[in-house]
Amino acid sequence: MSRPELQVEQLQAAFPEAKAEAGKAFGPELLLGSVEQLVAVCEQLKTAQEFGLEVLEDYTALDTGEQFILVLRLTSNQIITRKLTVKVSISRAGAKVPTLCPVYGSAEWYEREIFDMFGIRFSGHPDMRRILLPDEWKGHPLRKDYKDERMLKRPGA
Amino acid sequence: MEAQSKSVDTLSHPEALQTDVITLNMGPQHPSTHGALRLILKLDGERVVSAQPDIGYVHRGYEKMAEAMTYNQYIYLTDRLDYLSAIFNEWCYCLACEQLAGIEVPRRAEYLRVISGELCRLSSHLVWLGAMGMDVGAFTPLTYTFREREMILEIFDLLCGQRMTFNYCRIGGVARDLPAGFIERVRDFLKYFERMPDVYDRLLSDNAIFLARTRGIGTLTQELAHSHAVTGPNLRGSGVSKDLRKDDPYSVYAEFDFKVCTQSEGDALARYRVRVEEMRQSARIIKQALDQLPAGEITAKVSRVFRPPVGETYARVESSRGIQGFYLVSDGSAKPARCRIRVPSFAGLSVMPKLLHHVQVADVVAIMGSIDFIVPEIDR
Amino acid sequence: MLTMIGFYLLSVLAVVAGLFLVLSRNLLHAVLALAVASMAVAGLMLTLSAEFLAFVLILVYIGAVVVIGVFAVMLTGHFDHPKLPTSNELKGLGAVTSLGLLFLLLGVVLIQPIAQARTVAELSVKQIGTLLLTKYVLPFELVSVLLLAALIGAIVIARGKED
Amino acid sequence: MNYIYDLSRIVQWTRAQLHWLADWAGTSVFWADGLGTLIVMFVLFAFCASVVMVLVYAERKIAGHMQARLGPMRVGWHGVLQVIADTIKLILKETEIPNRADRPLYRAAPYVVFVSGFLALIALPMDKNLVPVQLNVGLIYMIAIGTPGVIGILMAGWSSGNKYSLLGGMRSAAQMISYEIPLVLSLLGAVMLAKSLDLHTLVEAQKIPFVVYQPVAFFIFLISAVAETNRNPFDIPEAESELTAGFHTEYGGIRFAYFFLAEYVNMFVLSALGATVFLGGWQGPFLPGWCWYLIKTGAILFVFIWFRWTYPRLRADQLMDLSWKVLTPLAFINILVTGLILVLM
Repeated sequence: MSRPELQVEQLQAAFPEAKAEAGKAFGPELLLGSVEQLVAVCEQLKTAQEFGLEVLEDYTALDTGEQFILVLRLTSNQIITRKLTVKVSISRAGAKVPTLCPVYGSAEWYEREIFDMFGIRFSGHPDMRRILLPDEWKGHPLRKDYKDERMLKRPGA
Repeated sequence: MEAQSKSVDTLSHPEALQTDVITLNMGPQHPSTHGALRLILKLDGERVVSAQPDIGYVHRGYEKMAEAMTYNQYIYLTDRLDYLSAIFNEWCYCLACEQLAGIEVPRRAEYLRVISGELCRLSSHLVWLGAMGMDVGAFTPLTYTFREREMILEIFDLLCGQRMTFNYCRIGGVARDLPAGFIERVRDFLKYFERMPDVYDRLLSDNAIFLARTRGIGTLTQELAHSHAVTGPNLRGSGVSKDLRKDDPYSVYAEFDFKVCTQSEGDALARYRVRVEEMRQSARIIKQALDQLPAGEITAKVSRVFRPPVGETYARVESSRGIQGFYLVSDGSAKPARCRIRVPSFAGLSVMPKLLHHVQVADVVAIMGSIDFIVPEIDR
Repeated sequence: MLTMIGFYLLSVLAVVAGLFLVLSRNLLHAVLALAVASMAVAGLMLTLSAEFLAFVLILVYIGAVVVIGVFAVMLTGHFDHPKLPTSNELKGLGAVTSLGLLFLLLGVVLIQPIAQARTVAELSVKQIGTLLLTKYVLPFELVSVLLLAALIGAIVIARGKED
Repeated sequence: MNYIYDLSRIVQWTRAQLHWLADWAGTSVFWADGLGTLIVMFVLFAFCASVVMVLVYAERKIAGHMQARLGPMRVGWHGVLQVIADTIKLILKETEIPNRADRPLYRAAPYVVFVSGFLALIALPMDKNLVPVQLNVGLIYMIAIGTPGVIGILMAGWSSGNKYSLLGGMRSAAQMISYEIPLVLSLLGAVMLAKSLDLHTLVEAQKIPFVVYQPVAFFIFLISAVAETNRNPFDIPEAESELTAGFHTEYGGIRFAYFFLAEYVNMFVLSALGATVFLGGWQGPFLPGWCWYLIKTGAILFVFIWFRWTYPRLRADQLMDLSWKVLTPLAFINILVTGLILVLM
């Protein structure tokens, strides 16, 4: 635990299959090659001495139109300045994502919200239901292709 | 009905004496859920077997709405997330926009944000304190804290013409400069408020019943807090000294002298103590900010139609309830491509089933009160 | 005269409540009927100017027995099923016991002249207390021990095995 | 000297008039007694209602001033007519019965609770010669007559068909039973000193109020009485933050008013009992007896109100602990010590 900030080289060395970058938004960025690595990488980031990122501060998704990107914000409560963004791209066509619930408790609700808003299913999740929208809601609103006839067109849009 | 006609040997079949588990829906209309939240409690007598929060009753699609509005239009909406400390929402959102576009905020504007933000923290904690007293059955503290909160709201009324949903921050600064007499008014208030935390302490934390109701109740261990991404006073109540204002200073917080308050126990009482102490610290920060208030512009030069360059950012502020974050993705147009709001209460509530396991019904209310969540913020 | 009217009204009430208690299919209603019956009997005692006994009856039967009964019924659930049987296989035994009790009581009433029962009822609290601690001290203590044993037994059963 | 303030003379006068009326009309004394009973009941009910009105107003005013606000101010001078306005509102309100309610029990419950509290009033000596019914076991009557109230609360809790009500009713009953024990035990010390169960004799025996000899008992009595009336800090049955309103969640209008009435009547009865047994009842210098009776009762009532607006609420198990592990043993010790001293002296 010598250096408070995580270094890109250190990350790259620890996760050769992933791509580490000096991110601008929130600490360094770790771009995973495939979603299957997600759980193992997070496990290592959480438990390994040199990372110690035991907090999943935020977990959300992004619809770029071609694919979904899962965005994880990891921080530490011990070395507080430490932060890391983990990103992984998944296909829009019903990709199965392994759940992070065993690693991070907060993932349970975040994953439910991602499912609710994007329709991304998490395999192994204990309670894969909608969380904010009613259970009988159709569609997943934050997808770019979401349509609802009740949606209002703003003038000029 | 068979049990009626056949005699049951209760000694060899203790389950014959077992009482039924009843399901109790607490909310969505219930005085102590602090908003439209439903808590599905399974009770064995007075003991909670399982507690499952059901949220979404006030979901308004904030993240979706952002995609249909320009950056500037969205500011006033953010007030309605955590309506008790609305400044932090606007502040965080504006911070994210400024980071996206690389805007330098004038120092005077930063100071004004700090002053209004800390006043907001005070008023939010005051509401919490009163509500917490109410949750454990003491009605009187509420009227006292609301009296002080009213003064703060009047100060805000003076500042921006609104009492709760301020719409004060702007991308690049704040909407208005200080009105005449504002500084004196705040100073008067602070002078009056100085001894108030002690008054509350005498009302509540010197009271044996309050202590009995909160000590050792709803203990949030550090592991649980880490795992569920609990932030803010709840985390500090568990002995983790994490406060963005100190540890990752944004705005001008690095220029103030204040303490990060922590308590090691992690129970409801510890969370209470942290918040009361935070009120004292907030008052200190406001006082310093008033003393050091620089002159100058209150807003940076920002074009009328705000079009940040392509990119993304994640801005965080320490709101009264913990870490508030805005994740903005810009595609170069006047509307965000994606706006993700990270709210402290969401994580705070997700830990609830763990905290409420095997407690008494009365403790459910005390624990919920001590966690201090805001439902509109959770539901977004 | 007022007491006579009261006596007969209360007697009718006691009997009606007793019948309701036995015949009701709703256990909770039955238990509450017991409360009404006890109240009526306490009233009867008042008309016989046995104040102390009347109030002790209210205290014990309504304050303790009926309340515990209501608790038990509420906690066990299934107490207002329309098909709930009002009798069980111990019907015969129950009939014999209650008939026996009835004859016993009738016998006592017939043997003892009413006037004498009056004077007994007018015993003051002081006399009752003195009698309990002198002449009837052994039965009194025995009953106490019995109740204590029942209390401990109930706690043992209710606690079950330590978990 | 205090001729005009001696209420018992009014009672005697009324009785004389009734007997004269009976003579004049040629009817028997029986009818005069019956009419007298009715009058007494009517007067008591009026007394009861006015006591409750004053109490409710006092509680709201005291609460207001304790909480940095004014309390009722709009209806009448300083809001004195507020209670009447509220009463009218409650009476005029439509009463609804929930679908799942057990109707006969639901209807009966408020009256059971109220009557039980009301009946306790008739044995309280308000002045030297002013007691509606003179009973030589008055204290036992006072204790016994309150118990049907527990049944009424259980009836209300169960018959509403609401889980909150059921929980509230059960909690309430459990609490009242638990606190009845220290309450009764605390009174025994005074009984031993006065060597009587008659409330009148109890008062007469207090040349010096028993609270001087029995401070511990008075303390136990006060706490138990607060718990017995289900008021803060022991208002667990009603705990609005958990159970919304406990056993009377589903009640409204006039039925709710009866619960409300019962709560305040019970408060008054227990305070009056405390004043009678520990504070010397109607005994006191200068003022007529009933004034002293009301002043002493009012003092205890003020403590009740004071508690309510100061303390948070205890949890159900803490409440039981307090009763069974602290107050009951303490009361037993008190009896033992009192007995020892009486024997030795």
